[in-house]
Amino acid sequence: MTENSYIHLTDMPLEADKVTALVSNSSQGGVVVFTGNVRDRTKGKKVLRLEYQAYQPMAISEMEKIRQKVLAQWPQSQIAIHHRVGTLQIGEAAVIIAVSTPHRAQAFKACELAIDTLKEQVPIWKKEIFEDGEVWVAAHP
Amino acid sequence: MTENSYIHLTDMPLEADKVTALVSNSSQGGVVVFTGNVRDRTKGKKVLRLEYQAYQPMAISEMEKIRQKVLAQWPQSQIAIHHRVGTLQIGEAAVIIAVSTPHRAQAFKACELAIDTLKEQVPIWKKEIFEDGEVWVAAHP
Amino acid sequence: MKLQVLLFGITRDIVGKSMLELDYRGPSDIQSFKEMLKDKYPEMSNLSHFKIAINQEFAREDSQLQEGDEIALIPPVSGG
Amino acid sequence: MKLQVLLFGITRDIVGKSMLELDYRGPSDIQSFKEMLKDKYPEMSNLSHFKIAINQEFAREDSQLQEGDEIALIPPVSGG
Repeated sequence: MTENSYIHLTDMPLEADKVTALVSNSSQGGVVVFTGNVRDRTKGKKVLRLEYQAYQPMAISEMEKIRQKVLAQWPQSQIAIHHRVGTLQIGEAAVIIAVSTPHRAQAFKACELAIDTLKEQVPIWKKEIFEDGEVWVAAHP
Repeated sequence: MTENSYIHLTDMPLEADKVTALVSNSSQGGVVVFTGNVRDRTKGKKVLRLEYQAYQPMAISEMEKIRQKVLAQWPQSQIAIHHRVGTLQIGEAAVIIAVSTPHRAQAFKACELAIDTLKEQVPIWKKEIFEDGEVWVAAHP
Repeated sequence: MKLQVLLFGITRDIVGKSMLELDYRGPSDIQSFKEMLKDKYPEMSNLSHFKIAINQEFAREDSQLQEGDEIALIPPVSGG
Repeated sequence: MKLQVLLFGITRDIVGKSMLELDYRGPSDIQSFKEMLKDKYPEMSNLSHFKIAINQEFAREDSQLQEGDEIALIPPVSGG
């Protein structure tokens, strides 16, 4: 699976405008963009920063599968998924998903399906760094 | 009803980054942004440009009501609604709504509720300009 | 009563100006006021619908017009 | 069979390196392979779960390991 501009895994800051532009054209009326940002606390505990690790080729392949699933279910849609890896500071975007469709209700549905599926299936892991330790999120029950 | 930065009616181009930043902070994990763009055709007919007219004070008041409705239903959410008026070229954004919530499913629901309500209740009107005439959208059955 | 009626969208085009000054002598309920407008401007009957706003709020079924109110005609909205 | 197993997230920390080279002599089904890993690295039993990817695809119940496959351990993902 080769990476294309619609599917992008990068250690550089994500740019919402760029992701949005990939799916915007003059025949799509509505664009829905989801941005997942790094939060400053988990269960009340202060997070200093996060580290994202990916199984890169498989992560790209799984993100492309999500894209193809959306395109199959909504044939007139366009979708782009950009995900960050490496060290992220609080407030930075970890993922941006942009979906455009002729009718807006579909764009909301498709964008939500995409992020829900990404969080379940794409081999990317985040480690939260606290003042007194670090934890791989979701690793333990 | 006075205008604030969360609710904005302007004849200048909208900026998605600016609207998104209004609701982004380090304790909100997810931001959903809806952008409604001017389409190049209506029922197969080529649109040259659009003209948006608003009953300004009431439009702002109705947008603020939508904001308050979302804040009441999702007390931890943040929402900004920016709408354009005047002459818009094809592909330009007519409306941008950004919603952040601690949990992403709520942001999708709240953003969709906001744009659906805006399209039903906010006193703004658009006229489509064709090569051979112009039409106030939705005016006639 | 003397009323100033703000016009927008297609109603502005139908009337040909953005504000209508009326010396309205009919009943002060919304339905009667709308009927008067449709009589005076028959094209308004062709609209999908139109609503009345009083002081920047949508009028309700039982709203009454009063002199000095800010009245506006609200044809079908199409923002977004 | 000789297997190279890619490690990510917590499994990389448990094993202490990013790739494990194994001369695996057990049955080639996924379940047996996972049991061997849990025996060798007891901390893996404490995870919510972990999956196996073969050649960059999630292994299915009936998948079989073959020499030369690209194997990876996939602990609970947490992207987004």
